[in-house]
This record gives sequence, structure tokens and C-alpha cells, in this order.
Amino acid sequence: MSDMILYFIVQTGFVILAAPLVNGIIKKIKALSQKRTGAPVLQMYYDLFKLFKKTSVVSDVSSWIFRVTPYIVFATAVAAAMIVPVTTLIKPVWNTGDVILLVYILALGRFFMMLAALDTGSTFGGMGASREAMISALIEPSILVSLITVGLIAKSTAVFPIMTFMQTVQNPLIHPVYLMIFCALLIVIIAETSRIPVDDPSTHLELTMVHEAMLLEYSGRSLALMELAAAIKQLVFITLLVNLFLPHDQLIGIHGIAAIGISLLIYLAKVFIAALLIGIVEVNTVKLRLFSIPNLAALSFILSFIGFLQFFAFGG
Amino acid sequence: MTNYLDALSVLLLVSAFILMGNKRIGSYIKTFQFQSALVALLTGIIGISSFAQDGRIDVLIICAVVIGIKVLFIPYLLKKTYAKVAYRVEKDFFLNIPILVLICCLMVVFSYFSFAETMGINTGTINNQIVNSFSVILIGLLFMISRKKAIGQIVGFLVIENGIFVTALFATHGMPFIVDMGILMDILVAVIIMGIMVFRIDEKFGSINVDNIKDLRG
Amino acid sequence: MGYVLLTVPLLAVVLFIVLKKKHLQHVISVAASVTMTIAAGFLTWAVLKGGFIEYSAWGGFFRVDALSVIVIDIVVIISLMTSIFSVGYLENEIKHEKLTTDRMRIYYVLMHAFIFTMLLALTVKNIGIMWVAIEATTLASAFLVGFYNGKEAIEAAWKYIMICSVGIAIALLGIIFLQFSSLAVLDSSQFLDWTAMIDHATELQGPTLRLAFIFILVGFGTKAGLAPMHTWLPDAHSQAPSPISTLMSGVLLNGSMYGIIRIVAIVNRSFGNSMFVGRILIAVGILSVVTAAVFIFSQKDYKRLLAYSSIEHMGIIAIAIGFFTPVSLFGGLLHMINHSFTKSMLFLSTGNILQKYNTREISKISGLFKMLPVTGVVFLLGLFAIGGTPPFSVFASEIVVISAIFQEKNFLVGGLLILLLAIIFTGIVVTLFKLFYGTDIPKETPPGELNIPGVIVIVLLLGIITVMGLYIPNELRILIDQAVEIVIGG
Amino acid sequence: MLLVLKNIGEQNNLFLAAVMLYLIAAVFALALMKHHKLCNLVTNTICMAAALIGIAAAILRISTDTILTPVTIFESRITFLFLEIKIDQLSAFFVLCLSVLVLCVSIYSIGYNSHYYQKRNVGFFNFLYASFIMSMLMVIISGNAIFFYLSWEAMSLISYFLVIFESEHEENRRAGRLYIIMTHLGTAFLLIGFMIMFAYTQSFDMFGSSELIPEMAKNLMFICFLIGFGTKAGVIPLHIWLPYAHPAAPSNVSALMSGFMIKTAIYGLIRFVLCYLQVQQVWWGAVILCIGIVSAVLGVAYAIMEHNIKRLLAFHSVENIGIILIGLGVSFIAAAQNNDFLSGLALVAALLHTFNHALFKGGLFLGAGSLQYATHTKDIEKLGGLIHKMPVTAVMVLCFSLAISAIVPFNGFISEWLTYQALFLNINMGMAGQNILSILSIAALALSGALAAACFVKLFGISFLGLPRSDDAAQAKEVPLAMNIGMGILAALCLIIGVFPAVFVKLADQVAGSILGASVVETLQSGFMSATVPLAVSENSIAPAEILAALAVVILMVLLTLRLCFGKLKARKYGTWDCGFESINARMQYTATGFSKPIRIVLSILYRPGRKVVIEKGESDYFPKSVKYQVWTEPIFEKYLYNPVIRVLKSGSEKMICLVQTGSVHVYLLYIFISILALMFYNRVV
Repeated sequence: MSDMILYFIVQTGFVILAAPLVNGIIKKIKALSQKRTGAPVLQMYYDLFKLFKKTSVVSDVSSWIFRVTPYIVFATAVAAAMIVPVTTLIKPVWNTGDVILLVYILALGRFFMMLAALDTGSTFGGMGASREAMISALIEPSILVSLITVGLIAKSTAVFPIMTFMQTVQNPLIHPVYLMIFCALLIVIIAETSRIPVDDPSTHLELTMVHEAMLLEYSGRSLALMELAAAIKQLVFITLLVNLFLPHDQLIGIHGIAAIGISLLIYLAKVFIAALLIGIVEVNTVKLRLFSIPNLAALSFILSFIGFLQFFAFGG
Repeated sequence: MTNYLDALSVLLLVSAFILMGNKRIGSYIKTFQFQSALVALLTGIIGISSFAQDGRIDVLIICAVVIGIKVLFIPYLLKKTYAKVAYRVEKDFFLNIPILVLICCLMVVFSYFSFAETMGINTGTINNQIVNSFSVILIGLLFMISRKKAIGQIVGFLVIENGIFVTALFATHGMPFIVDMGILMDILVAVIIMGIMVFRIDEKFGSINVDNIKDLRG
Repeated sequence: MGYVLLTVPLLAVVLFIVLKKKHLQHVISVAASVTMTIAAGFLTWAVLKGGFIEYSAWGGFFRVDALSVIVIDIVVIISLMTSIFSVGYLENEIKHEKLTTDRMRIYYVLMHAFIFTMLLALTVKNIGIMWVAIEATTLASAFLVGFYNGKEAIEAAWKYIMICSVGIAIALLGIIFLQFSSLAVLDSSQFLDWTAMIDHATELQGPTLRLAFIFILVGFGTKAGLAPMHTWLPDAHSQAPSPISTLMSGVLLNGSMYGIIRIVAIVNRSFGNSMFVGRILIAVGILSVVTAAVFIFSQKDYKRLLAYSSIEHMGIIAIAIGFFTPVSLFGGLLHMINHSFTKSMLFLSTGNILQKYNTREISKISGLFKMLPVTGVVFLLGLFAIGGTPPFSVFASEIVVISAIFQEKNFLVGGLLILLLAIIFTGIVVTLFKLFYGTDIPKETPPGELNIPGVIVIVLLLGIITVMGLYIPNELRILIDQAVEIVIGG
Repeated sequence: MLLVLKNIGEQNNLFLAAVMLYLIAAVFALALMKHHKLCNLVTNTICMAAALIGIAAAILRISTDTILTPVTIFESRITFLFLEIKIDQLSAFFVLCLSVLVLCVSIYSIGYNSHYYQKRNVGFFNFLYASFIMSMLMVIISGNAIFFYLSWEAMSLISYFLVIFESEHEENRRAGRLYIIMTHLGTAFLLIGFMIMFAYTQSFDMFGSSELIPEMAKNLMFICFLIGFGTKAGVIPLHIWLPYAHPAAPSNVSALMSGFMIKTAIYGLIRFVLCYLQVQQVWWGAVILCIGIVSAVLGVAYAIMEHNIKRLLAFHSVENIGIILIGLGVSFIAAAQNNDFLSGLALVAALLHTFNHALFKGGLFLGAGSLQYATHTKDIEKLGGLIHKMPVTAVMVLCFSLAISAIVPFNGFISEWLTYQALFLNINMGMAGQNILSILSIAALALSGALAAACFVKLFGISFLGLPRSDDAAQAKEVPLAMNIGMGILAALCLIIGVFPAVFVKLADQVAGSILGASVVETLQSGFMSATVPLAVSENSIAPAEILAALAVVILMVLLTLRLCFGKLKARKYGTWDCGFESINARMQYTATGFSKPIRIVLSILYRPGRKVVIEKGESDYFPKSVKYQVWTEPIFEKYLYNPVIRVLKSGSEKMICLVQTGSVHVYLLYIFISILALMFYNRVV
């Protein structure tokens, strides 16, 4: 029981609190590599704090969907966070974690986000929604194929067992299957978290924006929730990536709270590395044309499929 | 007696060939009359023989009817019909005569081929007779096919009937009396109706060339 | 009772010639048909009891058993329906000056003469006389085909009489060989008597019998509209007045089929199997169905289309006879009944449509449901029925036939037949379903049924075929089983 | 009391009673033709009663697993025509499916049909409606192949009349023709299959054994059944009739057609291929799997391009049939490899999805009906802002949309999750083809799920959200209560199954167990796959209820914390941002065409899209009078597969007819001549 509570606290609290930090880190890295000082790492916290207090403007065209969406999106993000454990040392009694569920629960949030975008009747919203629809449709297959391939090796589709299994694999990234899956998932994460080269979170130019276009009508508290949810989602995916392919818990000899603490620290380090990686990618690439994103998605699918084939070639 | 019959059957066949060789409707009718006369003669011979054997006279009666209908009445009817309808001299056949005659020969060969081995027919002497009369039937049908004019077709039909009648005589020495009478009556009525039809065709289509009436197709 | 059946139509013919009043003629025609139906009813009852009826008079030429009684019933029922229908039909024709009263007399005379000859063919036991009667049907109906005296009517009539006479002549040749094959066995009193032939079947001369069968098949097949001798059928059916088309497809074809069945019974009994006969019949049958399937697709004239469908169903019956198992024969006979009723219904409906629209071209007709509410619905359902859709009766018998085919493990024929039937249904849908809908109805003619007795008749027929699709009375079942036994032999 | 009910249930009387009730309903409909309102009320009430009886009977039947003895309805003295019914648990399951749907649709119809009053022949319509339901019921409960075939054909016939019920539109007539032709052709193949079965077993008993049938014949039968049932199910490429027929029919009927009629094909496949033939070859399953993949992806891909709401839904039927077939395919493969457990699991997935699809697709078509009822248009480009006018309908349509997009916590997700699991288990070492097929189906499922979500965002977003795009939409009013009740029940069921799947999984499992012998659920409870996969395919592996609870908790906590930390939410109403333009209007909104454009371009290889822009010049080039933009996609299957065939048939027939039926009497005589010669030759040589 205590285990369960601990799990809840660590998952939700930890992820919710750490999520904005990752954004900050990425921004900082970009700034530094562009010889700017850039905003402080904690900037996003300030923004959120301010937004939470602000009055939000609601379009008079819109309906209840527009108003409930932020909460639903946030809730789905948190639920996703609960599925993907940050450390395998806490065993969740609550074994609902399942990669399929992960995908489809995020789909719930996305569904409402797209509806809300259409709800205000603004052109930007429709544009963002339709682009989001296309991108999500394109990357969905490669997410599932790659995750299920890993699941096949771990003989399970549930996330926790998969991760525990990965602990037993000696540094996976030299194994062809995992390498392929890793690359595939990296592309997926860039797309899912709407980052360059798929989408540019820092611009509001209607030619390019996808995710921001859907949030355009939001303001104040709702906007804050949306932003936070996006950050959480991003962290969840990063967690998935690092905990699958850079397992570390097997390194810790001891048990108990201390072990968990250590493991969390290592985890943070890994997240930092991942953020670094993403930041570097962002700096060194430009945003793709909307209609060359399919090629990227295709690449990711092919990678995952090759990974699947490798799995049989190497006998798992 | 059988050699009489053989001779007659051959004559019938010859008459059929002559018919096929004809070009004019008038001569069709004459040839048909001649053929019917042969048929009547044949009937008469068989009738006498059957009378001599067991005093049956029905074949003789039939002979009389044949003479009445086929030799006298029908040719007369046809002549009248074809005198009534406007008639222009024109080519009346699809293939030219020699080829047709050749095909008729083939028909004779074919009927030999198809009857030669047939059990029960080639027993006894009737083989030739059947073959001949059957060839007459085929030739009659061929005649119908090859002639464009309505009357020509009627004549062809009558030749077929002759052939069948003769086959009956050869094969079975006469069918049951009532059947024979019925057959003859039917032929009579048929020819009358066809004659009327010829008039109708003539008045509707302006000629009795059956090849022209092809409105009902598909 | 049998004599009543034969004399009534003759009597009617005489009366038509004597009495000239218009309404009287309608009365006579209907009355005669009713009497015939009753007589046929009694005959059926007697046959159900006694197996067969034979009168000694005139050399005992009159003989009726289960097989012939089935066909007789079809004939009388359909002629009853037709004569009721004709009342309204002819009245309309006269109203629109398409017809004069004495032309109508000729119509009635010929029609009843035709019925008489048909019944004669079905009630005699001497095959020769049967032949005479069937030839006579051609002669009686020739003028009916050309009844309207238009160019096309005459053409159709000419083709009809020419082709059928030739065909029938060939059949006569076959009958001669039949007698020839029995010369050694039978004495002159029982020549061509099929009861005697059935009894002595095994002693007949095989080879001659085969010839006989070939010729009779070609001959009667011509009248039964089996491909490739079917060519007269579409013309005649499309040109004749609709009631006459009804009689032809419902009565004439079955009569000739009856002849074929009789001969097949003898031949197969003599050979002890159905190899020779069966192959030929199946080939001819399939050919007929194929012909229909190919031609129905591009029909522009709905009566012709129905004619082709008649060819198709005759083909199915031929196939059923060809397989010559109890099941297949049961199916064949049942199919004969169902097809005649359904097809008569359709042809009668075309009578109404034709009188409403004055055209046989499908492209010129639309909005049938609006113009002729009842006829339209009946016609549509009839098309489904003839296409073999449940719950109509044609479906039931087709199923029986097809199962019989597969029972013999003849997958090729069976599968082919099923697919062809589907194609034919498609063809009907593609070509005919345009008739029913659409709102652009001709102005000059107001909507509404013209021929009230006719409408009653077709609705009645629709009821019959609908019921018979799911249920047949026990008597009929027994009758058909008896007939099958007669054909196959105990 | 329950015992009595059980007995009745076992005597089949309940099922017969349901059939009879539908018959009575049909008769009443005709009898009361004159008074539209009364007729409509009576018929639908009777149908509801029948549906309730059906539900009761089915549940009783499923719970008691004894094969019922066949009951002959009445004695038709026609050979082979046995009108007998026989109900096992499979039939009962489908009866349940049908009855639930009928219950809701009938309630709905009470309100919906009111727009036919005094306009159309309501009596005739209700007659068709009731007899259509009856025919479907008879298909399911028929006891032998011939009766099955008979009811099947009757079903097609009646549904044809329903499709052309609004026959004044040419496209409806065309749809009807296409439908009846396709279904008849398909049925021909079914008949061949049945006849092969008869040829070897000498009986039409479809509950019997198929040992007497040789292997080759079984393969042949399978192909025949696949084509026959595939046509009815509307799998690609046999689907062309479906997107025409379903929109043509009145909406409550399309709900039945799409919700259940196409499922009779699934029933047929399970009944004849799985139960009767007892899948012999692995490739049978593989073929079905491939067809499933293709249908699932292409179906939804075509759906996105549609803006006629009912055509869109019809294409989604194709997609969902594909998903069901994926489940069936896995089940067949496993059955052929004697892996009873996996086979059962996949079958459960397929059955459950069948049931779910009946619910949400039926509901969606009813929703489409409501839209049409309120706005008199099927074109979603003309709608918009209806969530304000028709709030209740909007909520329900939203539920159905989430359900069909397989989004938690609705029933669609449950069955798709089971399908995923089945595919996951279907991947094992050493069978390359099978594995690749499975992973591809996983990809296909994912893709179709995402595309479906996109499609229904479009459907709901364009038609219910934003500003109204036409006056009809602006004047729309909420539909009558009855219609909303009908849909409400379905929506509630969708949610309930989604949240408490265990009950229904067990239900489906009973059926699968009765077919395959091996029950899934027991093995599930006992963590069956601890050897292979540590997951339990029951409510304690994915716990939708808990997820829902979690979501609720999170939302509450968020609200609470925000309230406590930052005070209550301050919101100000203002217009949508319009870039400083005076005011945003409906014309500026994104259209459905615009929404689907990215996907249209990405998948242009599939759609072959074409576009036309017509600009009417004004006095200045910068101010044109009007700009018309038209875009369309190409129906490749019709264009490249069906039309050529039809053309060839038609021209061939015309050629033949001119060749043979020349009209010259000489030629006709020649035919006789030749046939004589030919026959004599045959006689001579044989």
C-alpha cells in the first residue's frame, strides 16, 4: 500500500514538477549554442505562475468543450505519467500500465485538443487541428510497432515489466534491435512533443505552427494547463526513451528509500542528457515543410519495422 | 417388289437433286408435283401389296388422298398463289447451284455414313431406301435454307414432308391409318396457312423475298 | 369427364362461330374455361385415386395419368386466367379501335382451338396422334401470333410457322423411327402406343431408338424453345397479343416438354440408364441457359426479354430431365408448374403495361408504380420471382433441381448453372428496373389501372406463386411423385 | 420463476415468439396504413416488445449451454426445403446483438418517422422495417443451410426495397440496383458452397460434421463463402455497393443495415468456416487477415474524404468490418494451428467488436438521422454550431465518435485492445510470414485508429462546433425526445462496456468457449500467459474503471489546487481573435474539405485527387465576383475494376446477339440443320 502511495507521489509529483525544467534546459542550451544568455532555466515556472493568476478570455462562439478541454488534456498527460515509471525500484501494485493504453489515452487528450481548436471557429484552430490530425496519424503506427517490438522481447505489453526486463540487458544501444527502435522512438518523440524539425514551438507564424495554432485561443489558467500538459507529455516520452534504452537501476546495489533517491538522481541526469540531445538537434536542424514530414514518419516506421525484423534475425 | 421400291427411292432422290438444280419458282412446283407423283406411286405399290397379303385397303385410301392433296391440290394452290403475288425475276439462292448440288451429294454421303452401321436398319434391304429418303429430307431442308423466296421455302417444307412420308412407308409400311390421315390433313392446313401468309407478306413488304424481312433481330 | 374436357373447347369454337354478340362471346369463353377447369379437377381427383384413367372407346386413344394430368392442370388453369384477362384486354383494344368485334371472334375461335389441340395432345396415348395435335397447335396459333397484322407481326408469324413446321416434321421422322424400333415387338393395334412401348421398352431396337430420340428432341425441342432451335420464340412471344404470349409460354412450351419427357421415359427404360439421353439434354439445357444469359443483357423490348427468360427456364427443365434422378425429375416438374404460373403472371402484366404505354421499348417507359400501381408492384415482384428469389416458387424448384445436380456430384454443370442464373438476374435488374421509377409520366394518359379483371387475375397468380414458394399441398406432392414414378418406372 | 423461463428458453419458444411478434408488427403496419401516427406507434412498440423478448431469450440461451433440438416451423412438402430453426450460443449472441440494436432503433423510430407523416406511406415503410428485422433474425436462428439461404435472400430483397424507399432520387435507385446485383452475385457463391457441402454430406445440416468432405472441396467452399459473405460484409474490393446503399436508406434503417445486417456475414463466416469446416488450413486465416488489413486502412482512408455524413459512416463500416476480420483471421490461424486459447481470445475480440460496432455505428447513423431531421441535409459542409442548438444530440454523437475512434474509456478501445493482444500473441518464433502479417496488422490498426480519430474530429468539429454554415443549421432545433432516448441507451451501453468490460468479455467468452471448447476467461483469471506475456486479458490488466477514476481524481485535484492557490477562475467572454478584422464569420472557418486536405495530399497516391478553381472576374483582379473551388477523389475500384467488366459484358452481349439472332429465317433453319447433323454425328461416333 505504501508502495502504491509512494508510486503515485513520485510519478505525479516528480513528473509534474520536473516537466517545465526540461523545457527550460532545452531553451537554455539553444540560447547558449547561439551565443545568447537566454531566459533563466526556471522561466517556464514563472510563466505558469503568472498565467494561473491571469483572467482567461473565452471566445463567445465556443462551447463547453472549449472549457473542459484543458482539464482533460492535463488529466490524460498525468495519467500517461502514471503509466511510465521513472524508476523501476518502486513496484506499482496498480498494473494498468500498457503501451497500447498509453497511446490511446494520449489520443483522448489529442482528440479534445483538436475539437477545442475547432470550437472557436477560428481559422488558425482548424489549420492546427488538421495538421495535428495528419501528423498523429502518420506516427501512430511507428510508436506502436516499436513499443510492441520491445514488448515482444520482454514478452509483455505492459510498461513496467518491459522496463524491468530492460534492466537485464547489457547496454542495449549496441544491440541492433534496440538501436533501430531507439532512433524510431526519437523521431516519434520529436513529432509528438511538436519540436523542430516537425513543429516549432517558439514561433507563431501560421505557415509553420501546428501545436501553437491549436492553443491560440487559450489564455490565462487554461493556457497554463495546456502548456504544462504539453511539458508533462514531453517528459513522459523522454522518460520512456531513457528508461528503456539507458537502464540504470541494475547498477544500484542497495535497496530502500536511499536507492530510490539515487535512482531518481541518475534518472534526472539521463533526462538532462536527453534534453541536451534534443536541444542540439533543434539547433542544428531547420523546420521541415509540412508535406515532407510524411517522409520523416515513414523513416521512423521503417526503422521500427527493421528493428522488428532484426528481432527475429537475432532471435530476440 | 423390293427392287421397285429401291428404284423409286433412287428416283425420289434424283427428283430432289433436280429440285435443287432449279432456278425458277414455276419449275419448283412442277418438280414437286413430279416428286409427289412418285410418292403416290410408291404408296400405291405398297398399298396393293398389303392388299394382296391381308386385304387391308387403308394404304390404298391413303394413296388416293396423297394423289388428291399432294399431286393435285397443293401444286394448284401454289401456282395460284405465285400467280397472284407480284414476282420479279431475280437471283433466288444464296450459293450458286453447282455448290449446292455438291453439298447435296455430301448430304447423301453423310446419311450413308450415319445409317450404314446403325443396327436394325442395315439388316435387310431397306437400308438404301431409308438412306435415300433421309437424304431427300436433308436436301429439302437445305433447299429451304438456300432459297430466298417464300414459295421456295414452302416447297422445301413439302419436300421434307415427302421424304418423311416415304421414310415411313419404307421403314414401317405405313403408320396407323388415323395418324397418316392426321399428318396429311396437317400438311394441307399448313400449306393453306402458309399460302395466306405469303399473300400477307406480299402486301406488307411488296415482295415475297423472305430474305428482306429481318426487322425482328436481337 | 375426359370427354367433357375435350368437347367443351370444340363446342365453344362452334358457338363463337354461330353467336355473334360481343358480350355473349366473353361469357362463352370464360364459361368454357371454367368448365374445363372443373373437368380437369375431377380428372385430377380420379388420377389421385386410381393412378390413371383410360377410356376404351375409339381404340382407347384417351389416356390420362399423373404426368399428363399435371400438365393438363397447368393448361386449364392458365387458359382460365387468360380468358378472364382477355375480357378486359379485348374490351380495351376495341375501345381504342385496335380491334373490331369480328376480329375478336376470330381471336376467341383460334384461342380455344389452340387450347383444344393442346389438351388433345396431352390426353392421347398414341404418340402419332400426339404429334398431329402438337402440329395442330402450331397451325392454330400461327394467326394468333400474326394477329395484329403489322409488318413485324407477319414476320414473326412467318418465322414461327416455318421453323416450327420444319421442327415438328423432324419430330415426325423421329416418331417413325420409334415405331420402326418397335416393329418386331408390337402388333399393329398398339403401334406408337407409349403404354405398350413402356411395357416392352427393353425389347425395342436400341440404335433406332437413339435416332428416334435425336429427331424427336430436335422436333419437340424446337417447339419447347430449347437452344439452338429457340430462334422463333422471342419474335413470336413479343409480337403476339399478351394473353397469347401467356398461353404460348405457359402452355405450348410445357406441352412440347411433356412430349420430350414421354420419349425420354421410353428411351431410358430401354437402355436402362440415362447416359446418352442425359448428356444431350444437359448440353442443350446449358446452351439454352447460356443463350438467355447472354441475350438478356442487351434487350430493349421487355416482352422479348421475358421470352428469353422462358428459354432459360425450359433449359433448366431440360437439365433436370437429363439427370433423370427422382429428385431432379421432381424438381423439373415442379419447376414446370412454377415457371408457367410466374411467367404467365408476367406476360399478363405486360399486357396491361402495353395497353397503357403503347410501346414495347423499355427506354420509353418509366414511372410504372405511378401509372399502374398494382400491375407495377406485381410485375416487379414477378421479376424477382422469375430471377429465383425467395419466397417465390421458382426459387424452391430451382433449389431442388440444383441440389439434384450436385447430388450427382456434377459440380461443373451445377456451378455453371448457379452462376448463369445469377448473371441472368443481374441482366434483368440492369435492363428492366428502370421501368418502375421516375416521375416523368406521359401526360395524355392518366394514371390508373385499365383492365380490372386482368389485375385481379395477376394478383391471384402472385398469391399462388408466393404460397407455393414455401408450401405445396399434399395432393400436388403425391401427384408429382406419381408422375416421377411413371417416368422413372417402379 | 427463473426455472420456468429457462424451460421456455430451451424450448426455443421465446425466439419463435420474437419472430411471430415481428410478423404481427408487419401485419399491423399494413392494416393501419391509413393512420400514420397510430401505425408508427403500434409497429415500433411491438418491435420493442419483440426485441426485449429476444434479449431475454438470448441471455438465457447463452447462460445455458445445451444445443437445442431443431424446431420445424411448418412442413413445406418441397424436397430439401426444411423450415427449421436451431439456436446455439453463437446464434444467441448475435440475436442479443440484434435485439439490443432493434430496441433502441425502434424507440428512435417513433420520433424519427414522424417526418414521413402525410408525406409518404408510413404503413408500407413500417411493414418493410418489421419484416426486415424478422428476416435478419431468421438468418441468425435458421437451422439448416437452405433455410439460411432462403432467409438471407429474403433479407436482401426486403433491404433492397428499404434502400429504394425514397426512390424519387436517381442516385437512390442506382444504389438499389447496385446493391441488389452485388448481393445476389455474392449469394450465388454462397449457394455453390452450400451445394458442395450437400454433394458430399447429402444433407444441408450446418450443425453436423464435415468429415466426409475432401480437402480440396473444403478449400473451394472456403473461397465461395469468403466471396459470398465478403460481399455482404462489404470488404474491399467487394464494398462498392455499401457507400451507396447505406446513405440511400432512411437513417433508422441504415442503422440496422450497418449495425447488424453486414454482421450477418460475420456470423456466416464463423458459423460455416470456423464451426462447420473447422478451419483446415493456415492460409484461410491469412487471407482473411490480409482482407481485414486492407479493408481497415482503405475504409477509413476513404471515409475521411467524404463530406456526406452517411457515406462517411458507411465507409467506416468497411473499416470496422476490417478490424473484426483481423480478429477473425487471427482466430482462424490459431484454430488451424490448434492453439485453442489464442483462437478463443481472437474470437472474443472479434465478437466483442461486432457487438460494439453494432452499438456505436448504429448510434452514429441515428445521430446522422437526427442531423438530417433537424437540418434536412447530409452534407456536413452546410452544418456548424449545432452543439448550441442540439446539446443532447451533440453529447451522444461525441460519445459515439470517441467510441468508434477506440479512445478510452469507451467500448471501441476494449475490443481493439483485445485484438492487439491477440495479434501480439500471434507473433511467435519461426513463422516469418505470420509474424510480419501480424505486425503489419498492428500497424494497420494503429493507423486506422488515428485516422478514425481525425475523421471524427472532422465530423464532430465541423458539424457541431464553430459557427453555423447555413440557415438550416442556424434554425435547427433539438430533435424529439424519443430519438434522444433511443440514442441515449446506445451511448450509455458504449460507456458501460467501456468501463466494465469484464461482464461482456465473459459473455463473448461463453460463446467462444462453446465453439472452441477452450474458455479464455478462466485461463485469464489465472494469469494464463505468465509463460508468454504477463498480462491478463480481463479487467485487471487494463482497468478502464480505474483509469476513469484516475482521470476524475486528477481533474478534481487540479481544480482544487488551482482554486486554493490562485482563487476562483476568472473568465471573460469575447469574440474569437480575428487578426483585427472587424468580425469573424462562418465563411472564414475551416471547412471539412480544408480539414482533410493534408491527409488528401499525403495519400494522394490512393485518392488520385482532382481540383477545379473557377474564378469569376470582377471589375478588378483583386476583387473577383466569385471563386468556386471544387475538389474530388477518384473511386479507383469502380473505375479500374468494375466498370471495365460491365462494359465488356454489355458490348459482348450486343455483339453476340447481332451474330446469333440475325433475324433471317434461313439462318434459323440452318441452326436446326446443323444441330441435326451434329446430333447424328454424335450418335454415330458414340
